[in-house]
Amino acid sequence: MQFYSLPNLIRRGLRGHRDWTPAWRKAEPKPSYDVVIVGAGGHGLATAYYLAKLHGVTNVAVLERGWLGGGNIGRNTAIVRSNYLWDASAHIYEFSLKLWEGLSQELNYNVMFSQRGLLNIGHSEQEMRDLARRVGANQLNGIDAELLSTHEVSKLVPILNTSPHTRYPVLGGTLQRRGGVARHDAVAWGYARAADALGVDIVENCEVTGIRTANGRVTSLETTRGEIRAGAVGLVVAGNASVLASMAGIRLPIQSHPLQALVTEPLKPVFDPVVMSSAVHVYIHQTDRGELVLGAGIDAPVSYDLNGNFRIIEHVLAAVCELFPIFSRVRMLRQWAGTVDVCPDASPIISGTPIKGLFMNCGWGTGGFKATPGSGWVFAHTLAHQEPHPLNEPFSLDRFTTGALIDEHGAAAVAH
Amino acid sequence: MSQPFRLTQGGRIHRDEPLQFTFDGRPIDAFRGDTVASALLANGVTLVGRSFKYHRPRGIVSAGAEDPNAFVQLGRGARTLPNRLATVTPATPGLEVRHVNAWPSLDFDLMSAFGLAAPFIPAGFYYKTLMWPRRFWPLYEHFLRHAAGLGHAPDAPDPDRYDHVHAHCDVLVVGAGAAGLAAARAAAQTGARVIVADEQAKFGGGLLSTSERVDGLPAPQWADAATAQLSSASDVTLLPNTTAFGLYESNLVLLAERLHTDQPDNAGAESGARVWRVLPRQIVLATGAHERPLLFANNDRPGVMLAGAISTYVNRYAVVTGSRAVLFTNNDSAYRTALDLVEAEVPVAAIADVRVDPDGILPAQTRAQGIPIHTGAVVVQAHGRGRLAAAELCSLDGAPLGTVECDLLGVSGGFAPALHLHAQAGAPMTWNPQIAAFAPQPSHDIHPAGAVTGQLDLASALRQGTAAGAAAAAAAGCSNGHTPAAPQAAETPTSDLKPYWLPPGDLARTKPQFVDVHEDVTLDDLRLSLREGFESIEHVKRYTTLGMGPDQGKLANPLATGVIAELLGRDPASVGTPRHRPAYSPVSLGAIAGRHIGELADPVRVTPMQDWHESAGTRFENVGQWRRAWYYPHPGESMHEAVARECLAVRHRVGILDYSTLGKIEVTGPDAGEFLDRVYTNAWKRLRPGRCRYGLMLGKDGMIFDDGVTARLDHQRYLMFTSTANAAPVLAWLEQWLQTEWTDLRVYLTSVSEHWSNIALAGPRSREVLAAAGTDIPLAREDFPFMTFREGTVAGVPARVFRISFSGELSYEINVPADRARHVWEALFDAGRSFGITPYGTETMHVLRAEKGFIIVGQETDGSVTPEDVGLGRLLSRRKDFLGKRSLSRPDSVRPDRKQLVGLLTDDPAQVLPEGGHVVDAPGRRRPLPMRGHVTSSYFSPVLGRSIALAMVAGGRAALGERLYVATLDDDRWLPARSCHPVFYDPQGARQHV
Amino acid sequence: MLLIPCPWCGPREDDEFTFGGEADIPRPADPDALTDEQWADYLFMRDNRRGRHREQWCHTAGCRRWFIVERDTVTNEILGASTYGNSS
Amino acid sequence: MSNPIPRRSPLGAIEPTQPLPHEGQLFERPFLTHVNLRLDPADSEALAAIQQVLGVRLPLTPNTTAAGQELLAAWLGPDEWLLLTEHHHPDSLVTDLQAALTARFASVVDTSAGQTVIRLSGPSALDVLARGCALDLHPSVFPPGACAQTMLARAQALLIAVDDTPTFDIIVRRSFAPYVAAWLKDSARDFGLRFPDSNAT
Ligand SMILES: Cc1cc2nc3c(=O)[nH]c(=O)nc-3n(C[C@H](O)[C@H](O)[C@H](O)COP(=O)(O)OP(=O)(O)OC[C@H]3O[C@@H](n4cnc5c(N)ncnc54)[C@H](O)[C@@H]3O)c2cc1C
Ligand SMILES: NC(=O)c1ccc[n+]([C@@H]2O[C@H](COP(=O)([O-])OP(=O)(O)OC[C@H]3O[C@@H](n4cnc5c(N)ncnc54)[C@H](O)[C@@H]3O)[C@@H](O)[C@H]2O)c1
Ligand SMILES: Cc1cc2nc3c(=O)[nH]c(=O)nc-3n(C[C@H](O)[C@H](O)[C@H](O)COP(=O)(O)O)c2cc1C
Ligand SMILES: [Zn+2]
Repeated sequence: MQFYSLPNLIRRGLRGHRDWTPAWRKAEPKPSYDVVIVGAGGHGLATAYYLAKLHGVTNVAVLERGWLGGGNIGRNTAIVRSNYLWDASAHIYEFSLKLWEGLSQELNYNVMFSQRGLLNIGHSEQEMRDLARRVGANQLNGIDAELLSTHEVSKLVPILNTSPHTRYPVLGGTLQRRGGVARHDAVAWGYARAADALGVDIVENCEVTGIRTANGRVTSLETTRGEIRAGAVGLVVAGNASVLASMAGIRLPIQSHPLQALVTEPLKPVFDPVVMSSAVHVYIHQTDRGELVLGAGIDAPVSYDLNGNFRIIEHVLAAVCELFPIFSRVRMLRQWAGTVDVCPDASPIISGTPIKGLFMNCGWGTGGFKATPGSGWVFAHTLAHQEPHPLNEPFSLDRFTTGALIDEHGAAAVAH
Repeated sequence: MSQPFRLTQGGRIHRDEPLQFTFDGRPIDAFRGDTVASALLANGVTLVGRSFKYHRPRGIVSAGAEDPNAFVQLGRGARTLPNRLATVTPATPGLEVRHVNAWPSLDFDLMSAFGLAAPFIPAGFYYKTLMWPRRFWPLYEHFLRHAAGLGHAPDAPDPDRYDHVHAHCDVLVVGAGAAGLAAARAAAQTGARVIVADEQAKFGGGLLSTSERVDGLPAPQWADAATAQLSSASDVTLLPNTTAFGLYESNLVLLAERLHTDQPDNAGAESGARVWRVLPRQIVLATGAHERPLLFANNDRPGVMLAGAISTYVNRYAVVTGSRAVLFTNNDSAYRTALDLVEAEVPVAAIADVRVDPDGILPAQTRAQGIPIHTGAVVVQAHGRGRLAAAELCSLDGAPLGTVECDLLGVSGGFAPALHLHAQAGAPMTWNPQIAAFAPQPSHDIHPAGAVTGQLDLASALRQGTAAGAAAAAAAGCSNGHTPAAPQAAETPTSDLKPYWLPPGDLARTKPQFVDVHEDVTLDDLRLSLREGFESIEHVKRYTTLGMGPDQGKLANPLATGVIAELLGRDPASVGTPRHRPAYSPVSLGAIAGRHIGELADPVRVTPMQDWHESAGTRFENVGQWRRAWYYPHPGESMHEAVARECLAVRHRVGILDYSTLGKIEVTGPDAGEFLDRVYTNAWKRLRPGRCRYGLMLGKDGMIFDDGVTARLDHQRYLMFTSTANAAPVLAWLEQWLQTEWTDLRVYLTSVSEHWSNIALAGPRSREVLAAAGTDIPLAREDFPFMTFREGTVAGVPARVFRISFSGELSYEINVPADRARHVWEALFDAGRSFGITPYGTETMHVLRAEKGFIIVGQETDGSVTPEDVGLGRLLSRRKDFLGKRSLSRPDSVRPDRKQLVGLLTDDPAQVLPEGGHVVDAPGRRRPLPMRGHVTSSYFSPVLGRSIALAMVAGGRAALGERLYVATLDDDRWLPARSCHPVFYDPQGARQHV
Repeated sequence: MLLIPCPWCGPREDDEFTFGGEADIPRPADPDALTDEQWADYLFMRDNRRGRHREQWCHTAGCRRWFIVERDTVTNEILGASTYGNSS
Repeated sequence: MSNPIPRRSPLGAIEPTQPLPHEGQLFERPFLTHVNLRLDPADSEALAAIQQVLGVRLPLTPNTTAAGQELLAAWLGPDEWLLLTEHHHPDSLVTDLQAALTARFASVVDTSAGQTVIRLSGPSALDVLARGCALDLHPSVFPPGACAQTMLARAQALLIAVDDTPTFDIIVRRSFAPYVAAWLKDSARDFGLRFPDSNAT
């Protein structure tokens, strides 16, 4: 792997950048692997990386039907935080956040993780109660969290309309200073490059079309580039989780919905922290390029379409103009959607399945970007040991049978 | 004349209406009809901005929405508009125009130092560096952030007004150039409902800037006549200044109309905008084509323009954009520009044509003018610093052909159809080798016509437009039997374009050649991207930021497809383009929000007593869309004091509460009882008419969904109360069961939430007050016992009175028709005066019910709470099935250590626990610290003279009396408490039975 | 934006409707007879199909009727709509 | 039947308001009788009985109304109608209907106090509504006599096309009425519509 550093950049710059090599090989699929990961999104690539790095499993392929990183990792609003309510979630997201804090160095790839703070604002008495409950839980779980008054919110983001006369006034907020954003594409590329360097085959334009089993055990995958045998298979395909699971005859408690986002034209810096309001469905931050990135709510119907319903954008932008009156004259540049895999309890599934050797990592829905490192880490452990790590034990598929759901609707809000 | 580059005649400007605006403070003379760009060019201003990354000087490139450089800031203060394109902004008097991306000034930009570092900061450099030392990243980032961005956001709320309109039509025509106008005419004459939208202030598109003729008239005149004719037709709506920015499924087309753009008193170009949501039956797409730039070194120098734009400035604005021109082309269209320049007396020093043998009519005419034409030749480099000074030519095989002095270099690499809308909708497009670009395929309800199809000549545009308009109308079901004749224009035979993507050999490798001028993406950046394995066009885009600027790569993307194909040695069709997305041109957030802001942000729902509450000085609380009375402070009273006073009034005398927001559903039919049995956990069939019962409703997962009292009005009718927030969800839930599962049950549901207002009269004196207000209902305890209801009149108004209680006191909930509720409220209040009646709000209601240990759905419960958890297991019928029942026997639902509702009493009776505070067995500094549960409700109870709290605590019910601690958000403060039974006041319930 | 074909009112914009999830998941006649797994299957497991999808919609802001729509979840093309037998 | 207690409309009208302020182009029509009727349209005897009482045949075609001398019946759903009248007192209408439907599976519910009617009339009425209503209200599609329940801005409403002025009756729930009225006024302001002070203001 070519080392990325400033001296290297300058040295190669003097030679016209002619001798950089591909960040990852364009691997041809081999007939057989110890572990095959389906889906080269953030979670799949991170899983492959940690398998090779921490568990010495390097005979690994990551199969991607399109171009690497073109799924939700490439279309999310990039918010990273760990202030979840229930213990199980708090632990895995906080574990992930700690990994984020050293990720650029770990991967030798600047993922531009920017801890500029994350502000959740509340608009009703009940919401403030819920926020206080969450901050309390976070603190006892060792996660940094503060409860803010309206005045403190306003000091942090002066352009926010905190007047008591708006339709849904800001009654206060919570702040996680270690929260922030990362450069989403770089995460996929960084993991791909690092995994590739450890010998992982990343196979793009290779769609999995079938899963073969024998005696209750997964044996191989049918793909558009031939059959590939696998000792173990990890399905990490986000919005397409149900589609892949159904190839193995498994039904999941997941529904896929479009989730939309948009960016504005670039502006000179106007505010730093990420601002989220679940009551009025707004989450917004300004990127290093200067655009405002905004997330919207999910479309109600199940759909795999990547456009989304414009009415959702109308609602979100009305709320944005209420909260940030100066943004009314800023313009929307581009709007898109991704297909998110939503679980009934707004928590993921990182689990074995009734089929031996077949594992699932899905259900991250509207908020799995922030979990990318942690999710890959525990899933690698799960695949390597064929049993879950304590961090992902609560996120098993059978919680839907026992009823031990981890209902994060409040903390997950609508998204991110 | 102050406009040295303005021609003395011609153009579509109003010379009799001169005006002045400023650019960076400098006065600019213009005429009405000018754009900011045309006026700047007329005044000889060629430097309009600095590039995004390297801060290189940049000039105007185009005459339309595709410009990558002409971003400016308009106006100031609250009315400022960042990042507007000078090329589409009408010049208006007094307009303040400023550059956006240079410091301290446009001419002297310190940030252009980035340009010097360019060799070391190629595409994606930040991924490879700025990682050490780790803690410096915030500093690096601060610097990056301040270098990035373009314009400035306004500094105060937007004073403008925006709007939405829904529209329906048979045929929507997008683009009012030759093709669009012809299509609109053809569609309109069938009687179809037609809407025509064009981004520009004037209809006509390319017609306004060509010297060609249509039906014998000069093209602009024909455009005017066609527009006038359309505007007089009924059922035709013409929308100039209107961009179609999105095309969605169901053929929803979104248009953004800029309003009042021509009014002089507007400091900005827009004083508002309107978004049209159009649902057309058929769509004619006549959006034209964008000219494609060409690659050569320093191809971003001010003075390098699209050839077609040069013609537009000459013909439409009577502006020459330079004094000596060179043209560089691979097709015939630049020859028309040559002829236009000659007509405008601008010398054309040379034409470099990639083709070896251009044999069309236009090249012949140009040659006849004596203009030197180099065939098989290209421009390899532009010279000059702040502005173009010369063009260096060479032959296709690299042999130098000399350097030609010029201050204007017109380039034309062919035309790429403006198929953005088509592509957004996912309609098919194919690579058309004739034009070396993607062109739309007609789909069943989208009809492309004109230059967007790749047919670039005027006669074809008119023909195709006419055919498309007629076909679209017919497909929409409108036809009058005859197809109109297409307007006529001279056929101009042209010779083929020769695709040209990469400069020959290794020419000019040391100087940047910009593929995306806005994003400063160079040919070398593309090479680097491919070299590093970012080969998919989507990877190239994301790695280099190609096409990600505010122009969305309208010029860059069609060029990049060819360049990448050639670099990879692949077919351009397989390379594709980055996915097209809305918005075609950016749309302000305010316009998309429309009028759903301020007063009209969201309905404010109020009860009939709202005026009364307001005049009583009430503080209100938002509960969903409802505005509810929260508490009624006396002058000088704090919330705490007011609530304490209200609580005691209810406990000792009598209080009155507006509880009108509760949901109310009439459940009617022979199977009503059976239905309730299925949806509630307890039994209903045997409830006697006239009696009430409290019910719990569960989700399928067994978790509490809603609760409330239901009364049996008569044999076949029940009245169900739901919580305020769940009024609509409960009705929808019930209807779903009835309509989709239990279709054999004969039950009708009718919402009467708004018909009946609900006034709660609570407290030991409530019976007396009700009597004093006047009622024909016998009130004696035996006549009207607890948990029954009576119909009669109260204060002369027909009423349903329920003897139910959410406070634990003797209480009546009086339902009266909402149109007389205010009267009844006042009558009760007047009657209550002598009893010390006190209005109370939601806060007091919450305290009173907490003293009684009554839960509030959504406060004690959070979607993970079963009836057993809150101690309501007795309401679970064993004898019948009900929704959610099966879920209650799942392993997790019967876990002994589930969180259960308990009361908490603090050691310090004055200490009110924080709501949301967590309960632990033992305080400590260890993290994570195991939590047993959390406080759901917490108040100071005035009647008990101490604090009380409800909490959900794991295994709490089995260990009542245990010592617990509640965490505060202050690390060192732990509040000791003991758990207790959650009913704090009148545990026997004696008071409500009196 | 979807135009949902209400069998009674005709096509209307989707914001007049409530989406009710996958159709054809009848409530088991005797829930107590089911294993926890079977019950979980009824409660939570969904086909979530890519392609043809039968689903429930309610014309909430209109006639308040629930009905079934068949739709392609990739293209969002509506393939048909039908009513519940006895509900009309 | 006389009622001594004056009624108050959600938009501020107080009984008695004779004559109803029919001037202006945007005004409330308060205190009409609104009755919600549910019955099985296949029950022809019930339909006949209803016709007897009302003097109108219940419209069975979706999104249409049937007007009688004194009463308008609007289709709300396949088994649901709104009866709208200024000539019958709600109590008596409910009583008469219930009597006619004794022993049948039907429901008759007075909703008069729970909703109100806002009338919008004038050449620009379509333009005003188009700003918040997604339906195609062009007379070729939505002629007088048509009705539709739909969204108007952010509220649910029942629209009835009354005549070809055009005139529309907009029926909204009580707590949404101030919002809808404010929204209509704000929409109408660009078209110079007249509204009387006491109503729909
Ligand atoms: C608009 C939007 C905003 C969001 N905002 C946030 C946020 O702010 N913070 C946050 O934490 N999360 C956010 N999320 C959620 C987050 O993006 C996802 O949870 C997370 O990225 C999913 O994991 P992934 O990266 O592995 O998925 P993906 O990137 O979707 O990876 C799955 C991959 O599987 C591939 N695949 C699918 N089927 C097959 C097949 N048959 N064969 C081979 N390969 C296949 C896909 O092509 C895809 O590349 C957002 C999501 C969206 C859509
Ligand atoms: N010189 C050439 O080879 C060449 C190339 C292209 C076009 N033309 C000329 O252009 C004419 C072709 O006519 P045409 O009608 O196809 O194209 P046109 O360029 O005349 O008209 C297109 C119109 O669509 C509008 N438009 C584009 N996108 C829009 C959007 N999203 N929303 C609203 N408006 C939008 C533009 O403002 C423009 O007015 C002929 O005169 C032809 O000779 C010539
Ligand atoms: C955090 C973030 C920032 C983005 N910023 C820009 C931007 O500045 N310009 C742009 O054109 N697109 C931007 N995009 C959107 C992408 O261009 C693209 O639309 C998105 O990744 C979805 O991919 P698709 O449109 O190809 O489906 C951004 C996307 C994300 C997730
Ligand atoms: Zn309907």
